[in-house]
Amino acid sequence: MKKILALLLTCALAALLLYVVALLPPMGDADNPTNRHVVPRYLEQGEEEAGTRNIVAGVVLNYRGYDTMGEMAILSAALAGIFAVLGTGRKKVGNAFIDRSGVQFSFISRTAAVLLIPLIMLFSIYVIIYGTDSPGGGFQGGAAIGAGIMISTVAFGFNTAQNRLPHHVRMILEGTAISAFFLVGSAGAVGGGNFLTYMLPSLATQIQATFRTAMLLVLEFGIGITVGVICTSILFALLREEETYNVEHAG
Amino acid sequence: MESAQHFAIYAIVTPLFAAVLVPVITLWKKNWAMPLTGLALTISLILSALLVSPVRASGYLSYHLGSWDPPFGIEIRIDFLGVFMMVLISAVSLIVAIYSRRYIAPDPSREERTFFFFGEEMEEGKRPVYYSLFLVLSAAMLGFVATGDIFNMFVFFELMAICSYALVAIPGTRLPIRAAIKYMLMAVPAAMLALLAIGLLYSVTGTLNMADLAETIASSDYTQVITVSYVILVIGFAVKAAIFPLHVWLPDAHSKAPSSISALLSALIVKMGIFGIIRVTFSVYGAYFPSGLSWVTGVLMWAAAGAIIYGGIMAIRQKDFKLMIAYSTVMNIGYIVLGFGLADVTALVGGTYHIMAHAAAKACLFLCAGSIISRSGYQTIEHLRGASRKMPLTCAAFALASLSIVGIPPTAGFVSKWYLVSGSLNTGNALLGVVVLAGSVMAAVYCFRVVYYMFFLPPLNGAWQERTREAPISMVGPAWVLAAASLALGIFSSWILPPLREAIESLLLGI
Amino acid sequence: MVNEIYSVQPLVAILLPVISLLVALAVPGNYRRLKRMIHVIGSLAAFGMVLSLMPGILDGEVYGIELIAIVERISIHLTVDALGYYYGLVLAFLWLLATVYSLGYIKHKDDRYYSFMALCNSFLLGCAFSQNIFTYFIFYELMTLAAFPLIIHEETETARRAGIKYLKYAIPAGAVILFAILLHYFWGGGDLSLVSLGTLSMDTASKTILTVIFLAYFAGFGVKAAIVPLEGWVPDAHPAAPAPASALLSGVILKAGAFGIIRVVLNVFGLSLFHALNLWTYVVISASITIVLSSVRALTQDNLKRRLAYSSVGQVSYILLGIGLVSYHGILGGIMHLAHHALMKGCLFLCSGIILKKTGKTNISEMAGVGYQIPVTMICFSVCALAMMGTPLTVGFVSKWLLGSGALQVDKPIFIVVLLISALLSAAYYLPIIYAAFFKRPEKDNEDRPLLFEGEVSHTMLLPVLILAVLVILAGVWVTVPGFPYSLVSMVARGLFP
Amino acid sequence: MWNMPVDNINYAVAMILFCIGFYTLIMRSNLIKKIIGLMVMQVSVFFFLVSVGYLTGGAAPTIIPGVAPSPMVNPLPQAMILTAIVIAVSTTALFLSLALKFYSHYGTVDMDKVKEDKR
Repeated sequence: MKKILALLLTCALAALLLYVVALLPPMGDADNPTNRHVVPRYLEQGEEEAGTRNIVAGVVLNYRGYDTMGEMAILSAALAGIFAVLGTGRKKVGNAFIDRSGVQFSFISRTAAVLLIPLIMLFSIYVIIYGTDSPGGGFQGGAAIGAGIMISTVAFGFNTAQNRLPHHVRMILEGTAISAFFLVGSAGAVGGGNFLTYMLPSLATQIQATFRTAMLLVLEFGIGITVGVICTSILFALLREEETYNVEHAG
Repeated sequence: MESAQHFAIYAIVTPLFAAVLVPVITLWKKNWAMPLTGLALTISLILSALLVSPVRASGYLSYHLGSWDPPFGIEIRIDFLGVFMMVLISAVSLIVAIYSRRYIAPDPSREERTFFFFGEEMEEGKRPVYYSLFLVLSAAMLGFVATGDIFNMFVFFELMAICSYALVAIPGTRLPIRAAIKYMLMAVPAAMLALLAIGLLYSVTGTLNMADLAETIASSDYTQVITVSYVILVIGFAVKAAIFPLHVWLPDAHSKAPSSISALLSALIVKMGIFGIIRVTFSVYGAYFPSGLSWVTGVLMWAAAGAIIYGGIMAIRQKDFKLMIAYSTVMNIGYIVLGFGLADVTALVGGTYHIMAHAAAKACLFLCAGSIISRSGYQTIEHLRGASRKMPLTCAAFALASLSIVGIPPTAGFVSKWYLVSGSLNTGNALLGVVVLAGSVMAAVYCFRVVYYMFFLPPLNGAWQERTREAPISMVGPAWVLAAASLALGIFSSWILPPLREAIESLLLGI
Repeated sequence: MVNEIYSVQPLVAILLPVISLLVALAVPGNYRRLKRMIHVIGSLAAFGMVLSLMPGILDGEVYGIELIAIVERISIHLTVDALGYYYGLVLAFLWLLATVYSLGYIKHKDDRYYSFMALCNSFLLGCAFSQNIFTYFIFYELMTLAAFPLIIHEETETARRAGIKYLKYAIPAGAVILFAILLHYFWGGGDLSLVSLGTLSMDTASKTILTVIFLAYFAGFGVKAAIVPLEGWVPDAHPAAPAPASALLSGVILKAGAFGIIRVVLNVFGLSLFHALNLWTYVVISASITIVLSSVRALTQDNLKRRLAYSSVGQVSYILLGIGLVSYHGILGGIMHLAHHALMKGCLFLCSGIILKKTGKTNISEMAGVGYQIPVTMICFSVCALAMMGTPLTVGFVSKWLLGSGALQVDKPIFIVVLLISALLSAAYYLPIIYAAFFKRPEKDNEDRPLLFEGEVSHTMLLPVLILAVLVILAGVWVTVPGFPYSLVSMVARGLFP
Repeated sequence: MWNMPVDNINYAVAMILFCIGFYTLIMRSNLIKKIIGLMVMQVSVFFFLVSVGYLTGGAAPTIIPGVAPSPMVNPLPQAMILTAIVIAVSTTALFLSLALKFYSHYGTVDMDKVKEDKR
């Protein structure tokens, strides 16, 4: 019965959506409303207006920077939510951290990690710095940072990684992006523009562009650090829950 | 004035920034979390309150983020309805935050017995997390009502949603987890639907700014696509608003969450869904309203009637205290949606006024329930017999707020019901007026039953014997503020109603 | 539209009991006598404030004050015209006596009792002084809720059940009234005032709509006014409540419903429309049925207060009957009966309280020779009982006479028959009480000595009874003394029939 | 304005994916599978948005100095997706942590198995 009902519901939804699809403007057509209305300005004046050759980064950080701030808030909220559900790990459950996470202390993995991690970090920083002018940016770089830390976790075990990057340090770092947005935005508001304005009328024209680049870099780094740290924290939280469960049940 | 334009954005980002600061500061100063929260919320309350007069002076207030003029950048666009909601949100959040202090962290020095959620205490490490999520939630709601960009609206909607899932689950015990999962299983697909609708809308208009959308839509040939996107969007919001057939998640989530969060959920978050519906209907699809979309409003109208009756009956049948209040929320959502569904100025004034009336009264009910449960451990209505002997102030606040829920004059609930019924008479649906009044009779049954148990019956044998004492002032005070508000909003409604009516008229007829 | 003189006196009169209540709550708990005194002073002050309006009212002035608007264009507006003043005077006076009486009667939980007495008092004054039906409804609803703790004051199981039954009747009634008001607001062009002679008219609404509005009002207020299918709560609530509370219930609170119907008939519909739509038939028929039925059922009751309650059900319908026969004397008699019945029935209930206190007897069959133990009380009781039957030289006779002549004015003599039947029946259920009290041998106590006079109850309980009994006779003999019902009601009636 | 399905084949696929995800979500009682269905829905929406932004023969929206500007695809949907992906990731992470807690409470991730549970 439930099956039938679900099937019917799904079919109804599918019918509705496909009906709409048939009515949508042809995909990739140059004179779709999407390509005619707002976007041309982004593409034509994006470079000098937003100060980024990578238009996507320009849209993300400059035209629609406010969205990105909300997005960062969502990341932090998700982390806080995971802490809310799984606990912050202040409460030690027996000898919770018997290490069961992944391959540990095998010579090969350690060596590989030692070789890889610096490169990964370097690459991620490169991605972040050049995010405004080439494909890449804070998210990608941050994800790379997170990946590096995960590798180290696999190689050296959970406890080591956690001791390298303890809870309070992560707590401080995970707010970087929001703080960056708050400060940069306030700088805009103080400098005579609106919140999140980078071309400050109060500044001399020749340093305006420089200032804007600086602000964009600050944001990119803030995003990168936050993303990396939050990936790590989520990983650690999930691992810890697993440990706790093993301790409680396997004894 | 020059600086006034920044008020809106700072009302939104101050709690957000404070949310980042709270966990950091509590690493060293354990008990600074609540003062910081209170401070941030006070600031945003003051800023939102300062917005009222400029907004009233010039119909709406528009703020271009990054000084990109719309539709290229994101615009914050606050009309009177928006500022009304902003003040409501920041005020209620502040009150609940003050309540939370002793609710989640009972003072051991006074050996208070505490049965925080269902007999478990909150793990201490979670307290900063609680406040942090609380602040993000308030910021998200403020941003949601303030924004003038539909994708930005979605972002804040999701932000709000994530915080509410997490806060429902924060006890970490079995039932809250299940309630949160149930909640997510309904709300996340709904959000995806909303995103899909926004995508559809974008694909035929090429813009995301609401005002711009309204113009583009008015002259667009993709009529069916736009209508379908409206329907999908409304479904997406309706799940969040727990409109009758989609209310399934609500009773669990509201009754299993910690009471302070239940208050926030009932008073504000479900209203956000309704506000979203109202906002998109009038600010985006205004050209299609009401002629093109009358059937949608009709469906909503009857769904609302169903919600009133169903919610009332279920609330009467409940044995669990908080579950009863939760079902009462289902019912009151029905009132608000009815105001929208009737698509009539008077009725919509009633509905929007009921947003505020219900926020004050229902938050008060949940806070009182929280005090009683956390201090005595009793959760069934049976056990509330004679509660007034041990906790007179809490019970009195409960009684006062329930007057407003029932709609006894001159409380705020009466005013909104008055407008709803006269609106339903205006549109010639006398039957719906009868439904509204029948609803308030049912409300009288379930509210006054509890009040009667509290005040006029002796305690159940053995109950209320142990050293239960009145909740501390920081928990009774907020409840009383809300109760007094639900009375004052009824008596002094003439201060709020005229501008509200103007705003509704400009929404409903001005487009 | 009457031009009213701005005056804060009505507002002050309404606020005084509340103020006294707040003061009394501020007093620490161990000064119980002081608390009670404050309450008495509060009701006394309210009565005095009402009295102070008397001269102006007798000169035909109208006092009023407009307070804040709750919903737009409809404000809480207090106005004292002759009719409202008349009701306010009666209730403030009876309330004062009942409060004094309570000093000796109420023993436990007196804080709650007096507080809700004061609240009820001020809400009822608000009903009496309301300028529009909206204000009336607000105070009416608040009064309905505030009366609940008085009914269940004894906190016995029966009292609780009676209280719940009361709410079961009263709250849906409130919803019905609200619906009526909204229809009235919608079809009457938004004018809810109660000062003109009729705000509704045929040209704004159709015949059916007007009839529906009237029937909704009639049913809604009829619950309080105890019209027959809706009177079920009365015979339970009265015996359950403490004596002063039940005196007020039947003396004043039942009248709030009747007063609402009077207002609706005279000021909302206006006599002409009321007559033109044949609405009067509903009123008189239900009233007559109520009168006869309740008198018959009163015969079968053995519990004294229950019998009195049934008698009140009938007596309140006299008022409606008087309104229903649209004639000068009818309306005069009906509205005057409001006060007369308040005096008589108040006295009777207070007496029943004294009987209970002194002899512990509630059933009439046990009351053999009570008159020997508490002669003064029983004499007052007998006076009022005779007045109830309509014996000449008492108030009961005046109102019955006026009602009868009213029936003749519109030549409907059938209603005189109704009046006579009810008079006979009331004789049949009041005389046995008097007989048992005075002409049966008093019972013996365990030393086989007859129970005889050993001092009456405390003066605070005896005094109100005496005052009421004396007034029952005075107002029946010197009808036209200014300040007595006639002087006020005749103003109203002359206003209706110029 | 009925378009040939071939034009909007991406859209159609996205919608069908959406429905598949939806069906999985409501039919499976296993929590993890529900989450997978959810992710399918999310991805389908991203796919739809990215297709909306597509321009036939358009290059990536990055200006390379010294290269003549060619028509570029629409960057706005990409930015939206960037945001939406992060949102989806956060939601999924939270949901997974809830599922983990659920498992540690009940020892199963099957919703139907624990229907009756009154604290």
